[in-house]
Amino acid sequence: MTTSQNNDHLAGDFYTQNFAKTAKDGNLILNLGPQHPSTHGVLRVVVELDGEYVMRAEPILGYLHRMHEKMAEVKTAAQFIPNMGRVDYGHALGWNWAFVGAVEKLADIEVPERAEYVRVITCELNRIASHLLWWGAYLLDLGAFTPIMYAFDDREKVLDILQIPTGSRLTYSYFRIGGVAQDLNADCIRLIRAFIPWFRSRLPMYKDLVSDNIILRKRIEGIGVIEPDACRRFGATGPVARGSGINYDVRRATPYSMYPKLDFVVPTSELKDARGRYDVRMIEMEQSLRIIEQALDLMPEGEVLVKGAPKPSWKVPKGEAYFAVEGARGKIGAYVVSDGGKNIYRTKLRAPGFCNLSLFAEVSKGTILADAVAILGSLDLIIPEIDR
Amino acid sequence: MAAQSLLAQKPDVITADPILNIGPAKQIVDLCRSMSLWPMTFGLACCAIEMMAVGMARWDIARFGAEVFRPSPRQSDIMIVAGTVTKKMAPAVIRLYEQMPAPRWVIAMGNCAISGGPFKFKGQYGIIEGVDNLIPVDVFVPGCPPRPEGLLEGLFKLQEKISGKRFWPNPPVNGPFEEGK
Amino acid sequence: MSPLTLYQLVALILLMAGLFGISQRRSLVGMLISVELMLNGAGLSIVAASQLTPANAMLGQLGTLFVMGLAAAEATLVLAIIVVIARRFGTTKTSVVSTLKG
Amino acid sequence: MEALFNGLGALYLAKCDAAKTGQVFQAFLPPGSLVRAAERLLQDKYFLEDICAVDCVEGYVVVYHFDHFEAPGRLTLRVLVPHDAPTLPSIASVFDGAEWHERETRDFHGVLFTGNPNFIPLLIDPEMADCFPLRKEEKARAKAKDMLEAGEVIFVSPAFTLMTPEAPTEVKESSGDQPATA
Amino acid sequence: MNAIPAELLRIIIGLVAVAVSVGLIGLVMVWVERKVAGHIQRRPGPFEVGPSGVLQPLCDALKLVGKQLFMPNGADPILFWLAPVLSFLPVLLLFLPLPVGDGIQTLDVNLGLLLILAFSGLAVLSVLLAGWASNNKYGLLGAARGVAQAVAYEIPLLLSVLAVAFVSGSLDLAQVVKLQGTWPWNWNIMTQPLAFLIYIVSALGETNRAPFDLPEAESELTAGFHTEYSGMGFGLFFLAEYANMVVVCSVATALFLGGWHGPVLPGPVWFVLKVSALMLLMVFARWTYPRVRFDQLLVINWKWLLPLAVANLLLTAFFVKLAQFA
Amino acid sequence: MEDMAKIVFGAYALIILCGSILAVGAKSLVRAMVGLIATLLGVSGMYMLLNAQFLALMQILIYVGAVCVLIFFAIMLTRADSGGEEAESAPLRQNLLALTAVLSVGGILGWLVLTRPLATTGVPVEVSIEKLGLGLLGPYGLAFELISVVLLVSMAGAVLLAWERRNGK
Amino acid sequence: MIKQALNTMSDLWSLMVGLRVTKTYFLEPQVTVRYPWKAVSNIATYKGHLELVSAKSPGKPKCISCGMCALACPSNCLTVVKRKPPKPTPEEEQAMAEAKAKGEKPKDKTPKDPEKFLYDYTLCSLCGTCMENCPVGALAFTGSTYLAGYSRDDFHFDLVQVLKNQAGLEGVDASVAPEAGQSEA
Repeated sequence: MTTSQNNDHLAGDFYTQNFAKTAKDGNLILNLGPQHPSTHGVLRVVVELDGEYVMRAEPILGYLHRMHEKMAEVKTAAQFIPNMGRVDYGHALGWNWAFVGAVEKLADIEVPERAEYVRVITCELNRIASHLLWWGAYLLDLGAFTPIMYAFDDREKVLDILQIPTGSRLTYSYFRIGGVAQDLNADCIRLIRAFIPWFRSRLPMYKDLVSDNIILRKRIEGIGVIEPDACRRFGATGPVARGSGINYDVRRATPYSMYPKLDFVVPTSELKDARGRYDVRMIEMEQSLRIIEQALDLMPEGEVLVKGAPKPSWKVPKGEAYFAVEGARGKIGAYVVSDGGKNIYRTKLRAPGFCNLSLFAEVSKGTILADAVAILGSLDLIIPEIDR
Repeated sequence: MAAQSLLAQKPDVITADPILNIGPAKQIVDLCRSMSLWPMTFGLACCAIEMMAVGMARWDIARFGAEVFRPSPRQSDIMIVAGTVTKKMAPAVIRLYEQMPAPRWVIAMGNCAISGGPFKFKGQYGIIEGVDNLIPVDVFVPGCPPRPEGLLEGLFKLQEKISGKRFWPNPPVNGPFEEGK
Repeated sequence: MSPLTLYQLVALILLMAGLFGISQRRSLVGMLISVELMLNGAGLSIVAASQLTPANAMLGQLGTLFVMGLAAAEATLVLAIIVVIARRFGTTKTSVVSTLKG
Repeated sequence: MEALFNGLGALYLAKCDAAKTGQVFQAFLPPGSLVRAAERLLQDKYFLEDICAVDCVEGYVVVYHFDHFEAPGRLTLRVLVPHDAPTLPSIASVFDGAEWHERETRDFHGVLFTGNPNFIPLLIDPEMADCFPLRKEEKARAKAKDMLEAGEVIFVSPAFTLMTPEAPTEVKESSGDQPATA
Repeated sequence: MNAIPAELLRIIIGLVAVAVSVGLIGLVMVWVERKVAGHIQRRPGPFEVGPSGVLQPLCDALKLVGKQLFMPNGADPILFWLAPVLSFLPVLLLFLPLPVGDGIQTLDVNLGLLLILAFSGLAVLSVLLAGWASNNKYGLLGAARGVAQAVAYEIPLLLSVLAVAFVSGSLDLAQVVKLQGTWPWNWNIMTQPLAFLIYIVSALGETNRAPFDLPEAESELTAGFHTEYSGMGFGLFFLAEYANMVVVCSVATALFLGGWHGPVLPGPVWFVLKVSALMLLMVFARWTYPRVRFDQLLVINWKWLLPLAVANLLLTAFFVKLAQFA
Repeated sequence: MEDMAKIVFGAYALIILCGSILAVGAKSLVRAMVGLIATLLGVSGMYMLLNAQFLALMQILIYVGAVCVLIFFAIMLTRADSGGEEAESAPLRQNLLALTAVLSVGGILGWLVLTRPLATTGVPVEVSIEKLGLGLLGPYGLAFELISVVLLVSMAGAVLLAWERRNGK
Repeated sequence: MIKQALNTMSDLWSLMVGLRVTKTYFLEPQVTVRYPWKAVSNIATYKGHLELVSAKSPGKPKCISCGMCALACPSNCLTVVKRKPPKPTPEEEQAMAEAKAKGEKPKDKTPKDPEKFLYDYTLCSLCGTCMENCPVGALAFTGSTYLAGYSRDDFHFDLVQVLKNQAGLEGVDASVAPEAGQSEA
């Protein structure tokens, strides 16, 4: 918030006061956000600064709390799917999948094989788009302006492909309970096939432009070291955990869909720092390409939506189910509890970013403000997902 | 400041300096204003990504002089409210609007900002149903999220509002859509 | 009035201002500023005298240069002292800091 | 898996079908032994996935999901707290990540966690923090046993009736399986 | 006090000319920077306002003039508005001793170099004042950074300039240029490559250009020291930044790249060409690199630039003395 | 003195006067520093008039570029107490005493300056930088070295004094 | 020592490499699609807001006013206003009475197409649920993506009216038509 300090309405607000209670005298208390270029939207971080050193930081959430879990109670299962695209606009299909998968598990619905492949392909494409978005935005945080332009150029190619079956660019509501809304047409598959080698050829450019750049290396190496133990205590997953050397990927750990049939590597890094997370994400993009390539080859012909797929007025069977998928930011989980009504009784969405961000307070302690920004970026935040 | 109480009092719209509001001077300055709309780096939700996309190479809002995304409200001319405004965020939005120097404009981008969009339902407890309840909005760009073209169109509409003239052709009609060079 | 006298008067003004400041200011930084004023007055006076009289002009300029160097050194040290005092006493008001005496 | 809960006074232990519910094991615990259970889970290198509450007729069933990085398999801890005094000990001292989950649960359901280091509203504006949006109305509440998966019961405390299905034969069936699996 | 009026007249005329040209240069530079940035990023940049968007900066300037001027609560009004003026006015002075061509120079002083170095120090004060007076935490942090940075980078800058002064034996820019020849191998960059490098790096630091743009680091401090400035207050900072860039590049051209020397084309053209090339380099650097961290910035200065600059200076002195004896 | 120079002199004198008043009188220390800067610039202009360009530029380089920045830093670092302001103005008695002291010193010196004018050449001498340089390294080399040693020592002292140990860093 | 020096050199070289990349792109052709003059190639696959599909006769929607779409819509952005039965002419009234007397069910003469099909685009999340649940396929997405207006009421469409306007005004493109549509207010 760019306000003067005397009449800063945040200075007297509940969170700041609460935070300031334990602040040391003479330290500067600074509100980063809710509108701040480096907090990716509306995250707010209150930091206690001693000079440029962050003594303490407390993320404050809820500036984009959009009541998804409440809406899940109000809307029927099928009606809730569009929400999933809005929980995490970066990796919308992952969320689509988590929710749809949970309901399918609950109702014991078998998804056609082609639909599973379509899900894999689109989800991995979406993962690439998400990582590209992160890459560009992260470098923007670190002060490099051009990478985000290149990243978005490449991301547009992915979006163009995904637009064919889904019809939208960002907030997909593409998966249905029992399949997907639309098949990938020949045009789309042709584009995907063309995209894979093209995108592979782009990766060295990323390396040349910044990955190897000495300034970037100095900025992210050794910054924000997260020990595996901390990941465990905070429940961090995804690239954050893998960047700390934890070989945990839901696609491998509790295999779902067609992933067991696909050959890919789960990249991990022993560096444990921002660099490790950076590397993991860069390799993940390559691996996603591999997955897509194989899935395209293996994909059978057939239906993409199970016969008699649930309509909006469908009654969800009683019971509970937890389904998790590997999202771009980590483990996306959907826990559904149904009492047999049209609306799911209770839907709990496990947001990976939520857990990853809770690490921030611990990791940022004692760093320089600029490093805190670098750490925040390396956690890959999508605020709507965290606030839900 | 409760979000509720904020809803009641809409901030005044300060008009521009009187010196520059006379006759041809105003016309010229208005023209310049419409051609140099610096947005604030202010993204809320999904639409913010599309807002970023507009700044990126494929659409390049820079062509119309609006790529100078300023992080400080003091230096920006338009606020693109891109995303859901929650009740928690509302005071900040108003605050940011108040911090912008006149003349200032607001574009409500996306359905959430216009009316609450998909998050408007009976019993909702967290969002503001339309940012025009908080601050005066000049241009509305619907969509969920709107395509970048939509936001550009919104920008043109705003330019039209400021300068009284549309400078660019109307959107392409059914014509051959070609990737331009 | 000869130009030299005028210059000397200006230097005198600086001296007086500095003197007034140093005796009236309540904080160390304010006093530092006043000292700088006085040093400047001295410098101006020396240079004017050496430039406008048959005396060795070079000597005057060099002297002033040395004064500047000293001023820089003094400012550095005083700054450090002020920072230490501020850290220890939480203020740079002379009235508070004078407990040093006892 | 059961060994984990030795001496914790668990009320209900059951194996679950992972293919059907996504959970491997579930346990109902008394609130008092929650922290000790969490400590053991941390020692066993489990990580906390999430905490959520389900508003049932009998009270709030607070559900803790744990998973394991090396040996995946979801473990569910459940605690029942009454509607009128929804208080639980916080496990934030064990699993630091729980702090936010607990605050979120407070925001949504009004379940209080004693011992949480920073127990202030997380997602909801502090000024309207007492709205507890996910609390259900009396008549909209459903019974816990109708929704929660009973699983393959390993142990059930006699005093614990929440999950006991109406037909007692099922319990026998499940307990009959127990020696085979144990 | 000899012939001051004539000199003064010249300075006044020069100042006016410089003021006008600084404004123009600022506008042109804004356009160039945005265009180049656009092309690097595979987009046209400003394009629709005027042919190829040339009127864009003019529109921006007029718009900025027409903006409401804000002053934050609790700010010091005098200091708040003094800061942008103080950032802009000294830059005008810096343009005076620049030798654009043989004999084309507003102020021909034999201490031209010293004058530039002395007055460029004033820019720091404006940053400080701006950050202080705007009563904003980001502003204050930005100002503190700006000062530490500027003070640090001034030293290697001075030392590298001194090395050239040793070689040329003069602090008069025109004199330094005259001593160089037409062809690149006659330029000072051949004898002082290290000094040139140090100069360019510390010039980036001095002018707060990316990757050293820490006082206004967007991702950390929103807009740093000028966070609270709106309208023309901000415009002046903006203009001063570009004007500063021009000065720095011009000095580099005069010192290292043979100034107006060059085959075939007339002197001023060469001068402008060389300055543009350097500025293009600076623009490219800005749009290519991530921002360095603040402590790294100081480390670069104290651990690399300063020792190198000192070593270079000593070596230069040694060789110059050797040449004198030889 | 030519007319033009007189006008310029007057302008500089005015700047110095206003600046010094601001420097000692302003309540806000930052304003006082701005006053100091104005004074320094004025003095530098006077050096210019005295045909001591080198000195004038050094004045700006050292005083404005370095000393003032240091002072500003001092203000910023100690701002914790009273927001960088002179919290309360001095009591009247102290003001009066200060004024008396100043006036007495000023009176004596002023009387001396006015009544005992030195023989003046009227035209400032020009000293080339070479001469200055040779002077610095030749006859006054010792003083020069001393100054540099003093500077070094003071810098080291300052660092030592202000060093704050950050645990582990 | 030598290794360190080499490392330093390679570090510096990495900076040069970066510049080379930007230089390459500086000289490469641009990717920008100059929007008001040109549109991106794949705009056709993008789903804009809803429209009614016309039946055989232009201007008359296929819709049978069953209300499934409104029911299925997650965001309640559709309102289907059914037509009131037309006032029966005396002959018809007589025929009805006769039919009643015979014990036959009177034939519903009400036209199936909706009188109004109100669509609040500002609530829509473009999920396509309505289309999937439409029994007759009367709804479709438009390719219109260029909407912007000065009031939020600009986007409350009566899709029936829109369809009529489209049919009536030959050649007017879809993107302009909605603005001519009736607003809900």
